[in-house]
Amino acid sequence: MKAGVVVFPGSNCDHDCYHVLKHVLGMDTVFLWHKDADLKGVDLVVLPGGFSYGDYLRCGAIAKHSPIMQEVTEFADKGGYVLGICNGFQVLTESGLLPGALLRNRELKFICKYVNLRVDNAGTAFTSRYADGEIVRIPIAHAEGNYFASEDVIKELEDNNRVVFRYCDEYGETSEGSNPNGSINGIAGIINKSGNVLGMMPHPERCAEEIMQTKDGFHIFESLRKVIKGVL
Amino acid sequence: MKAQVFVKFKNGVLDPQGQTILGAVNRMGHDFVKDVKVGKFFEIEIEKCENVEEKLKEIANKVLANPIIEEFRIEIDGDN
Amino acid sequence: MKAQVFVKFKNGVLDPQGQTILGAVNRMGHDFVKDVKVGKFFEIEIEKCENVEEKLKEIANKVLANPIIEEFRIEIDGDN
Amino acid sequence: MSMYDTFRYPEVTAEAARGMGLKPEEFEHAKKIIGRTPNYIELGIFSAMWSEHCSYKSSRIHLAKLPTKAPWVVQGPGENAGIIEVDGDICACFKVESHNHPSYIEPFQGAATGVGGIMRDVFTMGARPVASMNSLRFGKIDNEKTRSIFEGVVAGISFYGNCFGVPTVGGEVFFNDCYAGNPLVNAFSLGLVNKDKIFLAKAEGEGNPVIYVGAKTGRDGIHGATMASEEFSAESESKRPNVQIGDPFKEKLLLEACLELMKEDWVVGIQDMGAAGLTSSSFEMGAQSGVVLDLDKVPTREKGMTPYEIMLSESQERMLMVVRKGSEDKVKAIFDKWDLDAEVIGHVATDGYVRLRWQGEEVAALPAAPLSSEAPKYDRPYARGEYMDELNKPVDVKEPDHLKGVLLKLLAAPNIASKRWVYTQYDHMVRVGTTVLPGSDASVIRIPDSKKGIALSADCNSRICRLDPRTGGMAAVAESARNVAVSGARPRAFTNCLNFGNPEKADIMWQFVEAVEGMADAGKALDTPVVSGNVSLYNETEGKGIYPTPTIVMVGVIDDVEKAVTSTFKLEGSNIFLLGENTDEIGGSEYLSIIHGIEKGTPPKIDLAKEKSLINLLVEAAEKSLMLSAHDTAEGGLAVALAEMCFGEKQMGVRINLEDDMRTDHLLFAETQGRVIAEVGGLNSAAFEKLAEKHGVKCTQIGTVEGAHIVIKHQGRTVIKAEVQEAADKFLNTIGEWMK
Ligand SMILES: Nc1ncnc2c1ncn2[C@@H]1O[C@H](COP(=O)(O)OP(=O)(O)O)[C@@H](O)[C@H]1O
Ligand SMILES: [Mg+2]
Repeated sequence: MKAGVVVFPGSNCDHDCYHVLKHVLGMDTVFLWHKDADLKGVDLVVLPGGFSYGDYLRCGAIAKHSPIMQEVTEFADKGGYVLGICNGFQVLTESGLLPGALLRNRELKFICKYVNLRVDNAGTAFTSRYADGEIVRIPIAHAEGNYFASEDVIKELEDNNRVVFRYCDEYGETSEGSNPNGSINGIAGIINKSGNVLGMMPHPERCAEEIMQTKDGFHIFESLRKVIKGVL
Repeated sequence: MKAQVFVKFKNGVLDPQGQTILGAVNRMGHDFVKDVKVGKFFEIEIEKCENVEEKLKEIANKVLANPIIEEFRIEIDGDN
Repeated sequence: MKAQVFVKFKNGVLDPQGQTILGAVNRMGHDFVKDVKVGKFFEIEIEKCENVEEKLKEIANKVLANPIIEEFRIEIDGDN
Repeated sequence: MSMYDTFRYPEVTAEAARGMGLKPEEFEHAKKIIGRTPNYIELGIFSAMWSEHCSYKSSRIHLAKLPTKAPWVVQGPGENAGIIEVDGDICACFKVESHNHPSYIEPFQGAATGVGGIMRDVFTMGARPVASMNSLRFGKIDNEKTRSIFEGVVAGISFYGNCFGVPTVGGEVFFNDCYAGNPLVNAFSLGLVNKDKIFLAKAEGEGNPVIYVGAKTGRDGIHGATMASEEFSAESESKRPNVQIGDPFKEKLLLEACLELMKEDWVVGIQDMGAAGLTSSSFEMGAQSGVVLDLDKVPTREKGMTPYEIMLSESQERMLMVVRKGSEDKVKAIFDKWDLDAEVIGHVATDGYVRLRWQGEEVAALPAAPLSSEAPKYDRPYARGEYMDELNKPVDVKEPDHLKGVLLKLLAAPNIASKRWVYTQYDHMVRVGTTVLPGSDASVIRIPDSKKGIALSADCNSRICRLDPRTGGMAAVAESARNVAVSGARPRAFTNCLNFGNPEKADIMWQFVEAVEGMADAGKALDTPVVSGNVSLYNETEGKGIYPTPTIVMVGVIDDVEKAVTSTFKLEGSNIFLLGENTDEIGGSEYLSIIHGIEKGTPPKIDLAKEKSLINLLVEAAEKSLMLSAHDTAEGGLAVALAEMCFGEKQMGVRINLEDDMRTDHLLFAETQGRVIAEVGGLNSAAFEKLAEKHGVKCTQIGTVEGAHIVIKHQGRTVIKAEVQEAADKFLNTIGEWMK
């Protein structure tokens, strides 16, 4: 099995994702250059965090037009696993692989800190190593993570259990106070209909090792490794 | 030749920046201001060519605005 | 009553956003676009009162624009 | 008409020279060096190169007193940044630099471009930046203008650093009225580089091309270096020069492209364009062999720019490099991959001259080396201000009855309160290297492919510096070293940013000399040389100078990064030890300032030998994993330090018994140097005490971690009992509340 991390100009969590996939999980991992229309035969594509094109227009707006994204879209349509983290999530919504959009944080400021997340769907390929309702601590680092979608889209997401992560307090309750950015229903991560494309604002790669404040992000990568191994 | 594209949030999309500015302006004592909405505009310099409007629409739709949350308006300067 | 304030960089001030968008649009094959400058605009809803223009100027100078690097233009809708 | 004449420059006279900041005798000296009157372009170059900012003319002879050598120092002061060894061939490259004046004019962009500038200094040397810090000084937070500057500066740093993708792992913020008209923004960057991959600014090999890369040149910040060398006046605020706009995205591309290029062996020398732009970079590079530049080939952003403007522009995100002849196309291909333009704008010469041409015709020519080596150098008169006697008079205040209230007030004092409102706006975790996050005494980052880590702390208490600049200079070094050691790392070297007022005033110059000498003594005693730094003078607005502010950023190395120690309590029931001694030295404290409104007295003395023993003890105790947590006492003294330790992820209480024979308020709030509070588990306590004894450090058990209150008894009497939750709220939220 093989993982690929896309590098857009301005990506800055690309090396972090590469490090975790390759050195922590021991996966065969490659970088995928945005100008190349070539996925190098990977089984998992990670769209990393950062500021593609400086986020100068809208986050992810320019990146979606790169040659690699054509390939990623085809790959996703065929059922390939795609994980978008932070800016990667924004690229996924901009490209239409996931619904909705990410607006500026309610307080208009960049926020970098650990938050509590509730795993609301542990039945996905990305979350099988968690339990439903489990509370995990994973950091966020964004200025535009305020998830927005029209009412019917939100309803569809909720009805079909497609909200995978939600901001919550230490007891697992969602509330105004535990919602760092104003996202509708405290949404922190969602999955597509067919369950192979996940976008999330928090950064699991920042807490996937013993030395970090938590190791709670590790299980996303571990879940994926299990699933992909099973496929092959 | 010049064109301008104006992009703003659709109705119903929350605009926290506008609300923050409204608050600041009111606190300055300007009660006559009742609402503020924030948008972006792009001043574009273009070479004269065919279907300028079509092409700009495409650029606006695909790049400058996100149709899920934003709407846009194009103005093309008549001169030149 | 409505007003609009348009804010953009003064001439000669670097506009990294505009340059980045220009590059992207060109790389997408739209060579007819020669330059892009990015600005903000504010749609302001106001109650009719005296010296509206004066007051808006003050607001633009203090809140909406950074006069050191930006310039602005005010449009007040005649209607209502 | 010659090409030069087409630009219609004004005539060069002593008057014109003065207008650009050159003194009459400096202008005469310039004429002597080149044997004729410089033309207008050349005059601009002299003025920039000989500005205080670029030439260090008032500070050079004193900076020479600082220790700069140690076996682990690879590159001392003089290059873009200093370099020390951290693990075998892996080196750390770092520097701090001021961006005070630009940040006052336009806080957001000024701070942003300050961050960009210091990062370029680091990656110019071949190092990948891995951590940033900043040291900020503002007026009082209850002032609206101050808050807007503070807000803008933090947003600017956040904008640039976050986008660029380097974690901002720590820093300091200090509020005092003296900075109201002259805030300080000092930015620090640290990068990692392999010893055999270090690049320097040099142009060698006749005919090797000089390549310009990065952003186009505009009319930004022309004469910024000269501006940084003048006092502020109402006039300069209205004369606002073109503000530079930061483009972190372009700089990120520049970084990746440069590092990719540096893997090859085509680069001969490389230099970023910082203060005085193309002028200082070309003269630095050309110092040995000289260079010829075709200025009309420099990519410009605006029409009609002339050689003078091109040479003096301070547009950001630009680099100059000399590469091997024949590698031009390969170099361009790498920049092209990153969507950057690279332009050949000249070549290396042999005659030691920098020659500037326009459409092939020479328009200026100056000998490169003499402009630096013969730059003015002043031994300015210095004398202790007469007002010092009054300032240092012993302070006598009435002891308040309600010490809990004092503690809570101090915890909410902006200089003491948590700076999390600041650092949550910075991405401090990107690069997955930050293992001790901001909020502790030092931040710690791990080093890829190594077991080791780097600990960093930025410090300066300018109130102490004002009352006693020599002690203040020492204290800045000692405190930053202590912060690093408390985290378990051995302090190795530091970089400094010397922010002072107008050096032409004897009392200010005295502050400078005293502070530098104090810093030098501390550096020698603690075995921590200075490897890089920056001087920012003329920090005055309308004649009112700032407090002397010699900021230090200390860099330490911890052998096993997993053994780093943080500053908040971990375990109910563990023992609390005080290392060092309490003394009755209340002068210059935050307590006097906040509670009594007095900034006077004699600040606590420093015993450098004891500081050294304390550091040795802390490093060894961490190595042996004896401490659960540790925190030094600083602003607010013992009581504040103890309270801060209660405010961890999980809040914990503490019970303390103090027996010292002195006034309770002095005991609790004096900022006596050389003290650390350590939390040690019961099983390790005997070993810890023994280790302290071995190092000759006084070690007293003063209490235990216990309950949900901060309880402090003095000679049997309970003097403070505060709920941890209540105290934590004050500490954590005050700044955020102000900034709402
Ligand atoms: N400007 C800043 N940027 C980032 N972190 C900061 C800043 N100012 C303070 N901090 C962080 O807040 C914590 C407390 O700072 P400070 O009170 O200066 O500590 P100390 O007294 O130990 O030197 C440190 O971890 C520091 O890194
Ligand atoms: Mg400390």
